[in-house]
Amino acid sequence: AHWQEKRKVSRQNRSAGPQAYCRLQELTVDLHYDFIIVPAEYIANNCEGSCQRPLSARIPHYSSHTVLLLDMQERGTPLRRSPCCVPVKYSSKEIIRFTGEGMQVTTYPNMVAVECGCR
Amino acid sequence: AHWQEKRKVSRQNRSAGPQAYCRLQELTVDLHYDFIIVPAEYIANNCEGSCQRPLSARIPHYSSHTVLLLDMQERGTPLRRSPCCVPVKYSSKEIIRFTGEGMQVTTYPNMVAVECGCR
Amino acid sequence: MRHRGRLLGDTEHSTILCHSSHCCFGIWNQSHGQLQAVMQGCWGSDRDGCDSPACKTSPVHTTGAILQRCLCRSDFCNANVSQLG
Amino acid sequence: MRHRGRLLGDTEHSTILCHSSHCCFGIWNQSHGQLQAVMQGCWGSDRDGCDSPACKTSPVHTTGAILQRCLCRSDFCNANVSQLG
Repeated sequence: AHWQEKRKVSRQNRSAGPQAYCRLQELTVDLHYDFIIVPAEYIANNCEGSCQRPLSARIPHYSSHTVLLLDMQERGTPLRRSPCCVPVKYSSKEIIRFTGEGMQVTTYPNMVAVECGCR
Repeated sequence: AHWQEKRKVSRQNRSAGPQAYCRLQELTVDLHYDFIIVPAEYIANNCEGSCQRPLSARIPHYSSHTVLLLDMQERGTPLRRSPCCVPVKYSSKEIIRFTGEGMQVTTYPNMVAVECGCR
Repeated sequence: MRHRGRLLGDTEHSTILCHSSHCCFGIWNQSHGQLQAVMQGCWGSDRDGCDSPACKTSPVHTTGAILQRCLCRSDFCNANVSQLG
Repeated sequence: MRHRGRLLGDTEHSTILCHSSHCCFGIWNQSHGQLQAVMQGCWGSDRDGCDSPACKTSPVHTTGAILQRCLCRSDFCNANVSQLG
């Protein structure tokens, strides 16, 4: 969060009331793969919600790049890809998986979303 | 890219022909802020395109989390937030900015998107 | 309160106190109507669908074998399958 | 071919050879119809809108001052403003 940003909330946003802003939401994912023995499901989470200015007042994880994209949109320049609420930090998960040699405990990285940001 | 992924392309995708997949695109951004003196514009780039399976064949930057989300969608479970093509690596940019004490060269981090991924 | 789990090693049956969670797991090989325990122990997380006090299994069809697995949260709940999935 | 830039220091005018790019920059303070050079030198990147061989400025309205700035790519192009924005 390095970019100077004016904390201006447009009239439209104010009158629309509080919007669901980019945040971490609980999401359980089935692991119905024939090589995964345990667990059958786990909480993977997801990042959900809108990305709008001002970012600084709402979310700790944003980049100057994102602020500049949002500014472009606000000035009326359409973007082919609008800023999006995505995981910016993951944690790993232990899995017991089936291999040719039997069962094996493996730690898979980037399995659980733990922090969200606008990118 | 740690998750085992079947390289299956659905019939729908094949018949639709090659789709614009998540990739870095050149985008010039105006820096019309009253505190920025030089440059007046710069190439910030943006990440654009769709995020669909198989990720591994198309893009180096994806997480197990993203593969599992795409699998959920493919099995018919709707997601409140679909995987999105976003910058996963940024570079910085030098800016001459106007401060109360005069002009100052400042390096702003996260100004240019340099690599994209599906998250 | 931590739960004790049935532990299956290579040579002997023993028990283990689950320190990092309240969750036990069990994996069985199912063949010819028989279940043979393959792995039993403590699972590291309470949040991976470990809500039932009893071992209600669900099947996994791996290459050449049907496995039954459960997570459960009561003392020695992973010693025996209480409900086959 | 690298371009030489007009360099403005605190006490004297001098020149500099741009090593990391082909781009010069210039910043002028505009007041009462007069332009006074504030900063001149090499810009680190060729890709920040540094396409013109001549210094065509655009204005910035900062607090209490109007500045004119340009990026340009030819020898000493930043010595003088060739077109005021």
